[in-house]
Amino acid sequence: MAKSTRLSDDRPSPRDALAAGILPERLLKLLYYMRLQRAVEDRGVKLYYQGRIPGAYFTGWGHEAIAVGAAAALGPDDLLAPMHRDLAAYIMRGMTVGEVFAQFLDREGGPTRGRDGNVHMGDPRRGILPFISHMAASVPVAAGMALACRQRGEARVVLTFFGDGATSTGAWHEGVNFAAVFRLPLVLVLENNQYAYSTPLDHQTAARAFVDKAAGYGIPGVAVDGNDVLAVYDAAAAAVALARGGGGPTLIECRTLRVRGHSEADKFSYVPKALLDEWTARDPIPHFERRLRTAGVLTDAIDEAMGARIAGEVEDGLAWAEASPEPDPRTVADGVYAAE
Amino acid sequence: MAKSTRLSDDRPSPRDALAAGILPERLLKLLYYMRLQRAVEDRGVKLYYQGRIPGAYFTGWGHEAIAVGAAAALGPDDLLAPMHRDLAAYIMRGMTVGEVFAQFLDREGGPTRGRDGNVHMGDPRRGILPFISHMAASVPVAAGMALACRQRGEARVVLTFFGDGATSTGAWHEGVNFAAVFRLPLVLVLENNQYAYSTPLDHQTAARAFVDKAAGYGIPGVAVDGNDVLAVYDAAAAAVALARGGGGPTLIECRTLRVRGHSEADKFSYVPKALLDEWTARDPIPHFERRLRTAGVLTDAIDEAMGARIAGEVEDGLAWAEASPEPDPRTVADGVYAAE
Amino acid sequence: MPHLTYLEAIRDGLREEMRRDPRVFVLGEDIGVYGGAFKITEGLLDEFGPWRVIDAPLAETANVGAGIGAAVMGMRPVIEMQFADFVTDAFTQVVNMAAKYHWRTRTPLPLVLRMPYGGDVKGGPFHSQCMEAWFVHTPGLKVVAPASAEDAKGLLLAAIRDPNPVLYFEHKHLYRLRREEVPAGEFVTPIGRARPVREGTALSIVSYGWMLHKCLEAADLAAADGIAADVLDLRTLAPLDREAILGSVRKTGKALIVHEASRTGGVGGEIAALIAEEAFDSLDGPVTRLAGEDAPVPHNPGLEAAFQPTVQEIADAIRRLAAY
Amino acid sequence: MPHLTYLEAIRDGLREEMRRDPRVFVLGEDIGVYGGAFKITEGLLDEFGPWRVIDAPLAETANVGAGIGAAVMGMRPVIEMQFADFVTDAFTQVVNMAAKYHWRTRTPLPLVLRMPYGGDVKGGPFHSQCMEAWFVHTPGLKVVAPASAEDAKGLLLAAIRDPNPVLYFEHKHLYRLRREEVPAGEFVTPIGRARPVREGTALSIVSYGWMLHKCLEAADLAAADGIAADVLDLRTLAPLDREAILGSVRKTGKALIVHEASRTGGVGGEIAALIAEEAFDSLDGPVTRLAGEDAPVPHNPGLEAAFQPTVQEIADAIRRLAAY
Ligand SMILES: Cc1ncc(C[n+]2csc(CCOP(=O)(O)OP(=O)(O)O)c2C)c(N)n1
Ligand SMILES: Cc1ncc(C[n+]2csc(CCOP(=O)(O)OP(=O)(O)O)c2C)c(N)n1
Ligand SMILES: [Mg+2]
Ligand SMILES: [Mg+2]
Repeated sequence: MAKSTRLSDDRPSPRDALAAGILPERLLKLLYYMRLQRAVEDRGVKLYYQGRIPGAYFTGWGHEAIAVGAAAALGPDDLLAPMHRDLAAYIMRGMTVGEVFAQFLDREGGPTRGRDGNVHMGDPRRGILPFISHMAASVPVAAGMALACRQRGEARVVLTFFGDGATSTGAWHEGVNFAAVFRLPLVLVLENNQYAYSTPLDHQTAARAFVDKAAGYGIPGVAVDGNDVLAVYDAAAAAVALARGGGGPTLIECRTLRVRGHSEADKFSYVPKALLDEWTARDPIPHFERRLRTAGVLTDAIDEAMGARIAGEVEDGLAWAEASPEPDPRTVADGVYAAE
Repeated sequence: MAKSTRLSDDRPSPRDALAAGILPERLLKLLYYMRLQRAVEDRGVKLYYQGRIPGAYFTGWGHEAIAVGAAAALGPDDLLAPMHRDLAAYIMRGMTVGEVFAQFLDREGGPTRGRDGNVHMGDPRRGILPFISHMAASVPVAAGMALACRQRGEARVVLTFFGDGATSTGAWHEGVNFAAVFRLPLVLVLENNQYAYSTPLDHQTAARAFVDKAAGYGIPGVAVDGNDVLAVYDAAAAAVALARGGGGPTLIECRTLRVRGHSEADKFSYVPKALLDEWTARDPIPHFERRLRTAGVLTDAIDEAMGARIAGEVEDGLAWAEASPEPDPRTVADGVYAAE
Repeated sequence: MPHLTYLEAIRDGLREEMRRDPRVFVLGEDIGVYGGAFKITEGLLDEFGPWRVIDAPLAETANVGAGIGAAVMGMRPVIEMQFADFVTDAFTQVVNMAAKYHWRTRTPLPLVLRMPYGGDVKGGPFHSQCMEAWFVHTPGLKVVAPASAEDAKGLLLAAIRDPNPVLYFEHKHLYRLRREEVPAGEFVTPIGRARPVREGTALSIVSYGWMLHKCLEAADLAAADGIAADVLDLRTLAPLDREAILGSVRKTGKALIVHEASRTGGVGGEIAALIAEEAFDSLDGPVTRLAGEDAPVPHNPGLEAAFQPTVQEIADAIRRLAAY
Repeated sequence: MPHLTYLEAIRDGLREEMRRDPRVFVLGEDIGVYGGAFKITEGLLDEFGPWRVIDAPLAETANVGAGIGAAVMGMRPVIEMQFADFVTDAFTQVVNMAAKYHWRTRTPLPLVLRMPYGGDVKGGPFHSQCMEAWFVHTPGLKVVAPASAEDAKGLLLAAIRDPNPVLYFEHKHLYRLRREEVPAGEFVTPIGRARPVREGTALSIVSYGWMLHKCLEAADLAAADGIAADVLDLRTLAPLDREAILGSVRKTGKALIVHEASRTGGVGGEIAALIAEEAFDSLDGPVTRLAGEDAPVPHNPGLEAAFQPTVQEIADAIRRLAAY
């Protein structure tokens, strides 16, 4: 498959964004959530190396622009079916930093109450579908959530994330096709980070680009720079509007690179150094910060205040999680069935 | 989905076919196999209504040009992974008419020896993969057969058939993608008969046409008139040549209509009369006969001789099958494992 | 009371629940315009329209997944497998997504999978399977298998109203077997409760689905020899009605378990193990199983007849065990 | 004899078979360049090249299906599931395409599925499952589950050489547990034969995989109280070694069956049923099962420790049963 093109030319400038009606406060909110995901996951990495996180640990390092740009396009009643690299999207949909850390630490305070680990979480009460490990298994379920909205005549939209590897699964194909056939309000966001664990794109597909799959389902497809939060936002906002208006699903291919290991246990020596350097240099956070400064939206004062606020939220969240109890082993067999 | 376009203009004339090196004998062989499938299935229908065929009965009425045109493009060592509407392909690859009737009658002489029924058959010894009921489950297996050819450096090609409904399954997607990624020698023949049981195309896909799926896998796709045996042959021959040369899979969409019920138990009242009349009028057999007569290839004498030969083969085959014993009930638990 | 076939009782139950509760809808292949491969959903499209009677693509993972997603949103989906055999194409959705959903989230997942299963339809190895044991071994799923028209309706209503994923195994052989009196209107057969069909003290016969009918015929033959069997229709396979099974065996001291599914690893093993552990002191004879062969289901009618336990084989087993 | 871990024994077996037989190849996700999620196939790509060590797409149906197709052509594929849990994405290929293939065609299907299974890796509900019972209930499949490094190699060689589809359940907890003496070069552990690990007359303990090791520890504790248990390592779950199981129980009169998989519908049920039917006259006590909870496998370490039978629980069960 052709290496992701950088698309740098057609990136909307912050001025376009402002013109597009994105106010400074909203631009700063995007930056805030990107930095918050990075800070929470950075703290998580430290906890992991301190041996305090049971099992595997995954980050969305470099994916923040995708998570934030896409989730920012959702309305208050919309729904999310996330995956394992879009932590900010969970938080933007209402999950607290404390709950996230409680999940990492397998505590009762986490959304799965210690039953499942790391980013394998969700919260139906907040409209966040808990994803399971089986890649793309959420896609047909997200289609079903959109079906329910359509059946009840609710103008709600479901947005789901998945990886490049996930597109090879039958679940992905069946879910996308189902949503397309019934023109369901579903937005399909591909986090193309060029690897599935150690597997490069050319072992995942022979297609020129993943967007080329859209026509096979009769839906629109668009490719954007996944390190450009505004490009992702623009594409997602258009797709959400189309879906809400009854126009059916859109496939959005967001191109980035997984700049850390698949999990923290993975030393990812299989990723070419040059590729890694190229994308590390394009880290979506400083990149967006530079643009906001150029546009006069971000100042030193705002920057410091934001950093301080995030640092506080991370420490408070972790403290909350640490105060949350370990699950009681005697409850191991509880909750298998819902009581009538 | 857009109704299949007739493509009548770009049909190669018999003269083209002759020019393309298809000799009269070969053209007549194509006609012979199309008529043989029709005759065998016609006899099967009679047996079915006489209550002599246990279970369901399926025909490939109207599909004969697809089965014959595609299978005719294969070389002696090539391999086949068929489905339930391409009986002629089984016979062209070496299954006898007697074995086919024995399968219909659940006799020991059938390829599954009465274990499975109707067209759920195959014969690995002759390079015919036995398909299972689960639609498209053969596609990844056919990819694996092509993989083995590639691993051993054999210049063999695998050709597989599947329906429009089958393209909605995860198995189809995963199998096609696998073959595309490894550029395996696999030819993918879609029998688009506009229905999956009672389900019309617009409940199966929102794509403009199934060929539009090819680009999503990075493989070539072509649509042909499935009622034109030469059009199917030309497309299949090109795909076989490409695959044999290491060019990987091709998707060939053959457009036709299922002009009978899904099975003989289905009265198919859901198919619009006009559509049915349109395609019944385009029956691939008389259509091809007319063209061969115009080209002076088919004469009354040849026609009669062919009819007589086929009638004889059908009756002899049925007699052979009737002489084949019923399976011994005491063997019900035999053959579950292969002996070491 | 109306006289209905098992098949009509299912349709009746679907229609009544869809009228009663706007959240209930059906989705599957060929179930709308065509009315379903077995015509069970006939008439529903006209009454409820295309968003409550959904003709789905040929894609079991999509169809079950869509049902799960709708259930997540508070709908009450009833997803039809055209044949139970095809659930293997949706296995991840059933055993991983649906089964573990409440345990992970503590929120309900009200989903019903209609599973037309079993033999005697000349369907061969891919249209006749009994795979209930796979799901009985999957925590978080409920599994029911009615043997009568009344329970076909009562268990369907119970399944639709249950906040958990329920696999509803409807036996194809029973669809049109006969007409029975089925109460009109709403009634529920409680999930998890077995039905004592016949009182006896000589031995306990535990069965479900089609085989229950064979067991009753066999019990008649044995009764002619003065052997009075206690016959239990399990009706629910997960969770099992342990008390009913153990109570009967403690009374009779002997147990014969009969099912159509292949013997090895079948539900009968779990039931026998339960008895051998919890009712050991009451046992006066070997815990006996009769079941389908450890082979795929053959297409040839003669072979298939040999595949399943016959009335004669069951009667012989009853006599042997009673005489033990 | 070389000292190898269970994991090294698997790698050793793969390498030797690939050297011996050019038809043998491995296919799976991340098994080539990366050497596999557990590094079992490390080094094989360099030695055998990309057409015999195939880095496959993220697609279990494609990968298992491709293995079946290659086996149809006479190759000897070994397909790795990155975790056994993901086999549910390939379920149709395993239970319908592969399992029924020989029965329908009378031609062999030499296929091995490597299934890294079981708990104690802090993997939670989707990286810890024990689903062997699903496959034991599927006629046409063989199922093996080595507990020792020697059997890990011996059963792998047997599986690769077997003309049938074999599910090879390799327990993740055992991968690096310890080093054992493993014979160098070719040797085969026959499929279908259990291993008597310890002689005793007080009761029979039947187990496999990780739990076998817990049973041996528990048997040591009980031995201190003068209770001599007969311990059987099943090694093969399908086909079961009926003679070994029945022989041991006829000798001891008591049976304790222990596995990690959820209790209800697990392989233990089949074994208990076999004993309760075929060795009934020899039984001096209830056929007892200890197994995992009827719940998904929890991620939290404290919860997971409570999920599986502990050495203490096994020892208590041994004492109770011995005293019965
Ligand atoms: C069905 C399935 N097979 C295998 C795995 C093991 N696995 C976990 S993540 C992963 C790679 C996922 O790649 P991708 O979809 O590109 O997402 P990414 O991690 O790159 O964001 C694999 C193979 C899985 N989770 N599910
Ligand atoms: C996985 C699966 N689901 C459902 C069925 C039931 N079924 C048998 S044939 C069929 C329609 C197949 O349609 P298509 O693929 O277009 O082939 P056609 O019969 O039209 O040639 C269906 C739904 C099946 N065989 N397999
Ligand atoms: Mg990726
Ligand atoms: Mg069709």
